[in-house]
Amino acid sequence: MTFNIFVIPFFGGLLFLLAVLFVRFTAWLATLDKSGRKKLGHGLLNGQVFPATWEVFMESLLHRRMFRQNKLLGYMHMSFAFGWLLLIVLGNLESRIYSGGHINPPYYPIFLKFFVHDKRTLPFELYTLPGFFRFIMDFVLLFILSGLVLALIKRARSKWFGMKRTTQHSKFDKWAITSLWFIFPLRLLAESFTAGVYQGGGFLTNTLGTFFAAFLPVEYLYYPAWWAYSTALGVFFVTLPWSRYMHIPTEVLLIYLRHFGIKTGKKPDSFSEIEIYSCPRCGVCIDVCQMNDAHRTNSTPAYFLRSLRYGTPDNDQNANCMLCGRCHEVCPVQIDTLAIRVAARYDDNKLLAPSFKYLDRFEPADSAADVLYFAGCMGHLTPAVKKAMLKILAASGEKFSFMDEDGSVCCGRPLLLAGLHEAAAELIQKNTHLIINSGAKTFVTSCPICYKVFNEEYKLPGVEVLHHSQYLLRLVESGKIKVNSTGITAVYHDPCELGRGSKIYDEPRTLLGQLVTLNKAEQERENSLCCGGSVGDLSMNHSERTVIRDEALKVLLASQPDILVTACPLCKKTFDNGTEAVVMDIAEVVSERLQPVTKKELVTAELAG
Amino acid sequence: MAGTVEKVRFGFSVNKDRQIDYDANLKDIADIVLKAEPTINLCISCGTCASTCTAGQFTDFSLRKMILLVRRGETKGLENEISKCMLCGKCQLACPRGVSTRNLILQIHKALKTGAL
Amino acid sequence: MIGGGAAGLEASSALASLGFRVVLVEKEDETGGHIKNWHALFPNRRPGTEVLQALRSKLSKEVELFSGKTVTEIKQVQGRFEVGSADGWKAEADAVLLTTGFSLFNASKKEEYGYGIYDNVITSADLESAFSAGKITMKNGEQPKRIGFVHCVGSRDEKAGNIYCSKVCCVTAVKQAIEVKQFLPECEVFCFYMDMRMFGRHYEELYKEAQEKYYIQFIRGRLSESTEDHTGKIILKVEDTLLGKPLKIGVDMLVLMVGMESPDITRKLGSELGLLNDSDRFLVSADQHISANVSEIPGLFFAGTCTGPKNIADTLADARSAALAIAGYFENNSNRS
Amino acid sequence: MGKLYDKLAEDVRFVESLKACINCGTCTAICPAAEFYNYEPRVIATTVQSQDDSKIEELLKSETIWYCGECMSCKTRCPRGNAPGLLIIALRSLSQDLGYFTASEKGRQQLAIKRTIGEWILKYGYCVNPDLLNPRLHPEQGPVWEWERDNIEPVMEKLGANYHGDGPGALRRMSDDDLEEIRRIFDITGGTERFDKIEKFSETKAEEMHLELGHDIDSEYFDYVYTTNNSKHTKS
Amino acid sequence: MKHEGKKLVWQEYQKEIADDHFFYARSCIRQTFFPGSEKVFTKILKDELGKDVYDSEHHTSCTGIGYHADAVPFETTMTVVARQFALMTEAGYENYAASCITSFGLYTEILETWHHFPEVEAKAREFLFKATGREFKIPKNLAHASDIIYKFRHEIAEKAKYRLVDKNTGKPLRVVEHIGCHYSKMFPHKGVGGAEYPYVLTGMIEAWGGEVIDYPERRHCCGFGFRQYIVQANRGYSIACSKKKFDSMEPYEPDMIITNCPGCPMFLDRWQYALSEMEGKTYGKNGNGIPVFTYEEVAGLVLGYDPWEIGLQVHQVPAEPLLDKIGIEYDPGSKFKGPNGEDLGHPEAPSYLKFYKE
Repeated sequence: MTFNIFVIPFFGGLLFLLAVLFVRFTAWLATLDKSGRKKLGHGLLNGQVFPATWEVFMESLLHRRMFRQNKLLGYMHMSFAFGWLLLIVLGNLESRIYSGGHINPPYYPIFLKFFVHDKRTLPFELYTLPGFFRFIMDFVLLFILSGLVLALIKRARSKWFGMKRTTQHSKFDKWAITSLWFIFPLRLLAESFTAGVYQGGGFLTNTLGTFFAAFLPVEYLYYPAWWAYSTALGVFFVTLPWSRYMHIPTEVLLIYLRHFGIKTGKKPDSFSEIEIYSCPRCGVCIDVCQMNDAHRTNSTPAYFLRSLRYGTPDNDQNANCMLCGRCHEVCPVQIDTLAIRVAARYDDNKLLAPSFKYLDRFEPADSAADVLYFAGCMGHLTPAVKKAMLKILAASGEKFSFMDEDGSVCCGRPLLLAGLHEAAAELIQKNTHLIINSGAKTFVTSCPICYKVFNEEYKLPGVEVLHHSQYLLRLVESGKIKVNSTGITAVYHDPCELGRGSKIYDEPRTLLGQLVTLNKAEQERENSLCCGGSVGDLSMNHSERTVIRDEALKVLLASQPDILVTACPLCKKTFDNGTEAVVMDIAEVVSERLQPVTKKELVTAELAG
Repeated sequence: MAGTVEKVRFGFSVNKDRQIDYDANLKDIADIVLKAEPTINLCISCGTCASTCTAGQFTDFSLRKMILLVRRGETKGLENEISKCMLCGKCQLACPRGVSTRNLILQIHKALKTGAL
Repeated sequence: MIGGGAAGLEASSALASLGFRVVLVEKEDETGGHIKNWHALFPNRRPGTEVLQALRSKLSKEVELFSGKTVTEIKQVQGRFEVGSADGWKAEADAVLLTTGFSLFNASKKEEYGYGIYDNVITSADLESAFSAGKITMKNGEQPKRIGFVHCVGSRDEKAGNIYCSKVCCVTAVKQAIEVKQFLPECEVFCFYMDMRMFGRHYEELYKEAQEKYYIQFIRGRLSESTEDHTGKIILKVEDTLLGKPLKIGVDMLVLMVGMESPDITRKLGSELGLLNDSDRFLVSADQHISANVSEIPGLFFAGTCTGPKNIADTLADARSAALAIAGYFENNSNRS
Repeated sequence: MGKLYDKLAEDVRFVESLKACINCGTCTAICPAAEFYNYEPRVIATTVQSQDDSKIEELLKSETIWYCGECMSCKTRCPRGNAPGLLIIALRSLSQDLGYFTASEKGRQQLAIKRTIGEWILKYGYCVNPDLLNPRLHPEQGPVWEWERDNIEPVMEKLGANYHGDGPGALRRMSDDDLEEIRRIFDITGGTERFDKIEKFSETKAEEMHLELGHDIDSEYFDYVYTTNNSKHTKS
Repeated sequence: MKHEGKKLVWQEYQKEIADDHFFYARSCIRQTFFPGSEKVFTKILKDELGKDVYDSEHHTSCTGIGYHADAVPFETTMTVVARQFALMTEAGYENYAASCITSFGLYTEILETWHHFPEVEAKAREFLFKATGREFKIPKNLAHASDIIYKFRHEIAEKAKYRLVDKNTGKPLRVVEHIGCHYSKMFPHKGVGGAEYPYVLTGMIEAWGGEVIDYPERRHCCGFGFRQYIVQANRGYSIACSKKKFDSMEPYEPDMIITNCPGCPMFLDRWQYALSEMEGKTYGKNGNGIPVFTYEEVAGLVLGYDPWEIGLQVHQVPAEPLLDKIGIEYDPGSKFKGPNGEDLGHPEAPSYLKFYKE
């Protein structure tokens, strides 16, 4: 026999789920914007599929990133995802032994032990094929159940998993997770009871079967158990699309699209929606988010995404994020919440129309310089940085000019971060015009915020955009300037926009290495903390920012360095107000250690360069 | 408009009054902004924002005045003014009273756009 | 001691504790001076009576108190002082401490503000009594929906004859503005100031609290004139100097922050003793830095606001330093003889 | 301290009008001109107080100093006993002495004032006279005034004026001796010099603007200064 | 409003006003627009009160308008004023009575200046002597004509035929008093009642039965502003000032406006006409304006003089409604007639403002 009424909850649920997924996915793909659709077609053809598939295996099943973050969590998720897959695949193979190879209905392998009572082999006959399967199926089930135990512990004692906070569940989540938890224990019971009646099953189910049979009327219990098992599966499938577990299928789609180079656009779009649905709300982002320091947990990525997912957008959640990118670093799904956050702000602010017509009148004196120095707004707010750079540039003998000597035109990034793209475009156009007209080949800025936007959003053919930390290193390496080292110790703070934002971690350290003794900070590079000054945040008030700043300072000054070095005027200014310790920009350190360059050295430098 | 008729006949028309008539002015914009960004209350009109302002280097844009005009209900022509802000955030760092100036500007701008409705 | 206000009380108890015989004369029936009429004190809004009790309780039996005696004459007879009041009371002393304090500026002198002419124009002192009485109402018995506070009334004003700053009015205005808001949360409050002179500890914080917690609005501009419209509203004309525009605003009640003046009695006694008083009419110390409590006349000393506006803490400190000065004076005399 | 400031300081009215302004705005608050022109007496005081000659020169050439109506309401109120109104008089005198007044639209009007009020004093002994207030220049005077002018003699007789008559009384004809005395006073005290300066500097301006200056109130330039009003002076 | 409070202020500002023997100086604007008022002034003083008023044929304008329009230098004005004083001295008078507020303010300012800067006075004397060979004594008493009428307000009240009262209701008329800015704003102690609550007109109004209105813009200038009216391009300022006052007084439904300054009555009268033409707005009831008078005109009315003899017909805002309200007898027909009853036609009617003839 290959059918029994109890499979209907499972089978119905499965069909329902597949239908929903089909509708959703096609809707998403259909609403991709033009460039998105192009990339999709392109990606499908030129072999992007394979690396994507590999990532799906590594991430969706094995949860590699999750492992990196947290072994226990990784194992837990892997046991569920990978274990379940094995169960399905192996179950299929096993079923073929008995069905003589012809195609079975999809529920058949799932409930195999109900339909097939194998008496030909005894338990533990591992050398026979059926025996092997009996063993391995039980083993996989055990593997999953071990994950389940962890999951239950995590619910009760998330601290044991090194997690301070986990996300609250929505009502769909509650249904889904409860049914999920029941699925495998019920399968265990069903199979054990059955084994208890028919002496089938492997080392686990068989043993348990005989054990139960000793004191339970298993011949009456096993059938209801299968019903329960099927129902649990059914409930899980039906609730899944509205629960966080929708991330399981969506993440697969996400990984493929990401591999095809599709990104969240300037406005909320179907890709950002796919990302939103891919969030498992595992909560790793909550702990790393510094909003917790400011007691603004509701703005942390998981909750922000959840609001978007359930269509309860909250202006403050959109505005209240420093866009420091720490969440992106740890996200197992690699969701780009920054882009989503900015896109959400576009909606909030799309009515606003800043306009900078008045800049038309502004034309700088043309300069025949090779290097164009741009202090930026924040640079102007920290004259020490500006002065240091000008001193160094003068010493280097480079032909340079100070682009924003009498007033910056803002780089446009602050507007971008507020979702005001059209307005930003006006500034970008103006600055582009100024830079191209200057005829310079190298553009150096002191501000990472500027650097990022000049680097990514500006089209400056023939002009190399550098942050001063990169540029200064070059000057030293090319011998155009000479610095000497001193014994003083320093800690380097990675500015968000320079580090995580632009992946510049090493140049500043190499440069500082020649000037000071660098201490490591407990959290640095990808994990470095935001100073709290961020222009990305539009909501936090001064005192909240102060708390974040002070927490960051604690970490940075733990080793009591002689100086705290950063490469961002905004970080410098922010930290300066919060500590007695000496806070310096990398440029200041260089200019302090500047040594006169002899003619000879200069000539060799010329030859070298 | 009447003014031109008068001009033809008398050679002048009645000058408009510059005096702020606080009781007559609507405070709808102010009310919206006060709720959206309460730190506006902390302003002591010291002018630090205006003196450090990036847009202020090219125009006579002044957040200090902006705040006062909003509070007095003198919002005519203000939208045009506020749209000069580049949102660079220097003012926020400079402000001695910790006013969240960037959000304040966004909120004023928004209120001026939608406040009327 | 001539004057039983904060300074008189504090100096008396201090000198008594140093073992001197002290005679304290107060013109009113009870001691305490202006604090008596002050509902609450800045910056922490504690009741004035609290401080007053503390000061009175320090008075020991060594201090002979004569209240209800207005000193009208004082003269020197061979190094001693003879003090007498209108009702014939007399006393002799080896040293005299003037603690005659201050009098409040008569607001009706600022005619254009309409005190005593327009209903609902009151002074800061009137408001304090209103607080004590526990009700702030307009002439018609209704509660005001908008109140304006005018700083520098009779201070920093040559027309009113006082060029000096009375020092405490700014912080008093802020304190009273907050109290009004606590009393009538629905009431709008505006302060019209020239400069916010928050000189003391926790004063600036109070100012910030007024803005942050109580939404009190501060408009920089000196009131030019107030008038009454046909509805009885007070119409104020000021310049919003930070906007450079004239501003007209109606309020239901106008509070004038009256400043401190040197009282007539001080000037009368001063002239009898041939003391010079300054262009601001307050008494002149021998040296305003080094010996602020010492007069040109040996044995005559000053304490408190008779030498210029002070807040309570400064007044009390000044009184104690006067006590020391007097003790030192007797010390030297006994050494000489 | 600059030259212009020193010049101002020579004027007795300046001495009376400005003693260390504290920028309280009492003057602007009740200044009619501050209501109906883009004007703040307070700012005039601070500008002069800065003693910065370049700023003062700017002021002397500006429209601003010509907005005041000299009602002197400011004098009543200033807590420092200053009088921006008097300060304005001093500034206007200097602006005319130096010929800066023609740099501003409002300043240029001085010619119209000189050619009306100014000259009438010398012609009639009074600043105003019905013969001169013709409805062309004064449409706002209305129909009654027109009727009065048409019947000036009987009306004036009925109202007891000694119109164009000898001896005392309203609107009498001044004797030549009296007018001569007034003229001499003008010559000696600088009144005539002021008039000549106004004419001289206006002439230069008129040429620059290609307008004929003429000698009376029927010239292009007179008409221009008398009627021109760019909208920039007031709240738009 | 507490009347007592005002009384206290008034006591502060009592000024010395001569009792007799006045040297009378006419006003440029008043003799042009309100010659009747100057006539009434001398008539009341001479005929009603039997005072001695000297009306010199040689005196001139004080040049005040020229001075405040900045076309005439201070030195010139001072010397012309010195000449007026000289004429007074030569005529053997010591009490100077100015018909004009601008003059009164200017005389006061000059005397103050001379007091603080004697060298300036010396200079003026020197100039005067050079120019005219005349010398002068400083007046013993300087008064504005309204001060003098104020001083004798009760005498006038005694002789009065009418009172400022609604003859039907018996209620006092609601009167707006407008004081010329230069009367006491510069030197509060030189004006009766000071600068903030001048009593000079209030005193008359109260004495003659009226009730004074204190409205928010009471102290506001009428808007003459010298150059602001003289030059056509500036008149928008002038009319705006008057408008501000009308808008402020309107809710009080005033029956009349009384002024003590030459320009004010003319402007407050003419601007009501201009505003009605420009905006169709009239400030009185049913198309009427608020009639504006000089204090002499009002004195004349209560004394029962013929309205057309004292010059009410040359006001653009008709007085008839008020005359009827008080119950003054007058002949509507002779309003626009000549001195001997000859027909002089009549002015055209304005577009909005009510017009009375016959």
